[in-house]
Amino acid sequence: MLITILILFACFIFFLQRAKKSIIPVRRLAPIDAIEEGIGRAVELGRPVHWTPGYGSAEHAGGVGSSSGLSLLSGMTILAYVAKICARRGAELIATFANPELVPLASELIKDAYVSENKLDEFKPENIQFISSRQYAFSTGLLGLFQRERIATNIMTGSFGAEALIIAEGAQIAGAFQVAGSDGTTQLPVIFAVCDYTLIGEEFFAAAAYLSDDPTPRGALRGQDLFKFGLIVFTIVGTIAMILGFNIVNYIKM
Amino acid sequence: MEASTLRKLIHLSFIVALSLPFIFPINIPISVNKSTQDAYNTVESIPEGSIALINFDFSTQSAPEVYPQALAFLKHAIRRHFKFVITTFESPDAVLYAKQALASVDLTGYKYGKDYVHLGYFPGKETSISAFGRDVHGLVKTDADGSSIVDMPLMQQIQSAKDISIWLIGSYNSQPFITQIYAPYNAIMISASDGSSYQSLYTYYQSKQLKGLLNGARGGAEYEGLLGYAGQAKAIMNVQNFSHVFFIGAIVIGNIIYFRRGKKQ
Amino acid sequence: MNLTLAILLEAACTFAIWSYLYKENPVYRLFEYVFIGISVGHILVMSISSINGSAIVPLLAGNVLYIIPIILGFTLYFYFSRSFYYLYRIPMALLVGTGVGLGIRGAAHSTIINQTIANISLFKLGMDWLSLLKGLAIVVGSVSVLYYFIFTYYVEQKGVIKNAMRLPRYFIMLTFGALLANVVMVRTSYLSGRLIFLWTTDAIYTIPIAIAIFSIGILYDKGFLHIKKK
Amino acid sequence: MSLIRRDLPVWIAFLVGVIILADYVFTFPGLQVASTTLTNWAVIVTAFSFGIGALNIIQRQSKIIIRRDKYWIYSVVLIIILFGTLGIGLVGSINHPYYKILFDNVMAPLNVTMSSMLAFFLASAAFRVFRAKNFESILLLIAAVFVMLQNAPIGELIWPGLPVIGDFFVTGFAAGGNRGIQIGAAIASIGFGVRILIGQEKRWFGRTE
Repeated sequence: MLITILILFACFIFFLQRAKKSIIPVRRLAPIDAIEEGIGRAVELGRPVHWTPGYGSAEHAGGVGSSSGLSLLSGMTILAYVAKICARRGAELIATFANPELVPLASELIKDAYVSENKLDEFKPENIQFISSRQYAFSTGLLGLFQRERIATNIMTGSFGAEALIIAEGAQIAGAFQVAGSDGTTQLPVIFAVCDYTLIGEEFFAAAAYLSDDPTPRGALRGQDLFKFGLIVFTIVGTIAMILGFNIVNYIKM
Repeated sequence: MEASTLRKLIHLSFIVALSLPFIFPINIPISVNKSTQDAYNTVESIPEGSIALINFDFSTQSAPEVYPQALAFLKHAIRRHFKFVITTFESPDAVLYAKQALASVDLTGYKYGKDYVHLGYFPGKETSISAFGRDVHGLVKTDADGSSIVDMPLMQQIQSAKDISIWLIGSYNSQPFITQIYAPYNAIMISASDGSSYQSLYTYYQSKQLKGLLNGARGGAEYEGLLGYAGQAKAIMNVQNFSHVFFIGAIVIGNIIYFRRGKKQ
Repeated sequence: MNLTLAILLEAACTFAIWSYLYKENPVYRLFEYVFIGISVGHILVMSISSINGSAIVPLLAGNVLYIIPIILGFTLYFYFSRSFYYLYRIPMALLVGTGVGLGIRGAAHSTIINQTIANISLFKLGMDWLSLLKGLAIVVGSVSVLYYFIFTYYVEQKGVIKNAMRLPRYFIMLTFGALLANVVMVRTSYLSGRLIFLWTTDAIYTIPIAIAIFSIGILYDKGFLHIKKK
Repeated sequence: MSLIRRDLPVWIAFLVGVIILADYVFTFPGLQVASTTLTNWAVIVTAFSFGIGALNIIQRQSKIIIRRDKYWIYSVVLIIILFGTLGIGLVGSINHPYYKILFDNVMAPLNVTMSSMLAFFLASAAFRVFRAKNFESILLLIAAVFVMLQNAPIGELIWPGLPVIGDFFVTGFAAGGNRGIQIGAAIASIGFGVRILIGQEKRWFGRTE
């Protein structure tokens, strides 16, 4: 247990240091490139872009301070990117929330993006909307909003529950282009089925490093990859050993 | 056809298709799963007149799936002439359902306080389950309607988890009961589940921590069948049949349309 | 509450939401705003009572430590201040720290370690061929999907590597197909709850009324019922 | 100034995160108390944050009402209902009969109906998605059809072997793919979490200054 975490940490720290010296190449992530395409589409149509981090179990003492926190925060890093592109290309961005503690963060992030593009006058604080923390009230609100605002692009990155299908299909009905990302395997199939581009599982977290201007986060990716190689080798060796009758699980469980 | 018209047509035919089983009831036989049969046999093996605990725990959303299972447990307990207490630990919504269930069953020969008690909801989830197991009267002072339980003859017999012969967990997630009640007291426990919790609970059934397990609405329908009546779970299974046939049909038609369009282009 | 009235109200809620399937309309909009209004009001009531129960009551009982989360909670509202906005980062930091801690805990234990051990414990000497096949499907699936998520090696995908990247995608497709089909069952049971309410209680009498109202609405929408104003 | 603005939050997040992690790795009673206290505090602070959400709604809707935007009348309804619910809930209690009507007879049915919309949306999505466009979507389709035939009792009636095949898809292929995705996501989320803790990922700060 402890050993696993230590190995993982060692991988990270080692490669974070390495990454400062040399730039590590990263595989292209098509969904991230699609975000810019989607925003461009919204500009052409003159209709807004919608972004949401999902409901993040807001009802049940969830949110940032719970175990869904990591996915919500990772979704926020994608919001920072979306806001930057929207500000640059002049698209209207609507962000909706079920977790109220994200509202201040998001408005700061979005405002910052507009400031850095020197377009503060185009920033609309009323487009940062807390809808409701109740899962289905949140989705009801979004369904209405999609039709009324006639959104052109829907980007959903964060922690989703059953409402993912309502949001995604609702946006589909409104005729939106969709990019989504999440780590929960319960909702991924649904998102994948409905959306045009999906960041699956690990890609969703990798996007945060991918989008960063700073090269060091890529070191973390390299560290993760090394750990995964180790895990793959361990699984294959373990499987063969178990089939041959060496019960190595007993040794690990100690 | 335009995409939005097609979608509206799908939605309309979907609701019509799913309403059919209510208009023309069709009974498709369901084979009984081993885990359901085990649950039934476990209840049958407990001597008549023993004390049972029936836990009602589900939100309004999961109610269509879990409520029929909890109701079937209640009916079985009455058939076996168990004395029983009803509890709720997770979701306060379930208290109303428990009242509804008590109102719908035949309680002749049962006297409130002596043969059955509805304790209602206690906040605190897993911690209160553990506290309930250690000392019932330390946690619970009143029943669901607020009357004191001290003078109730049945409650005088129940001091801790050891006094309960069988636990019928009508909840979508009985895992806290397994850690807090099964492990320390080695209690006899059977459980309901919903479609998403069945897989994870099945491991507990395999390791015999749960003596029986119902698989969502299907398990409920099987249990209803064993008890000899067709209730809500059966109705849901009929709807399920129609819905799955509809989905497969929609997939087939979708593909036909796709290929015909493909040929034209 | 009167039973008939309750059933009428419940049926109205049901049909109002379903009307969205045709189009976003004033009735849906009304219920949408009502739903949001009640839910937010309810959340406020619940959070005030939870703050009262889990912080103020222990504080008044003499547990002085509980003053800290209360102060931190109020600090959140500095976000509205122009010059001291950054103070809200302090309670936020508490939330972020807890979230990260809990998240890493969950990920490390219940996922990485348990799942890997579960993978190899599928096998034992002299198992039957069906479970061997199933076990191999699981192991090959999880290993190849893990391999798919390698980002910083083999950045250029050509030849053998490009072909090797297909296998994990096939597994992801099989997974998603199976999981989607499982979702059908759960979602249908939500809907069947509604249908049982409509068809087996007194709400059955509202069905023709609802159909009539829907038809009028659709006719109106298509422009058949417009009275010419001139 | 930058101490409070930038460094203090990072240090707090680091300390809190490390305490909660350490409690998990080492069994030490003091740590356990500290970590439980911190998680409880997080719940309390989260409860405070709902006020921010409500203020956000009230601010936005009152702007709409003042400007007489399109649909402003609905905003009036929302504000009245919100304050009505809040008022009854605080002045009376959540057991007040009016509160019960709002909750049991309006909100609960709306909630359940909204969840039933999932079935409709799934139907129209299935119609679009499950098309045999290429080899990958054929796999998606095959897996889905077999699992559906396993889940519905009617599948068993057609051929008793169908559930066995369906089960192989769920507990074999899908379990494997699912595990791969989960392990991958877990590793990456730890990486992301560590970067937050050591202060390398600061986008959760909001503003950059």
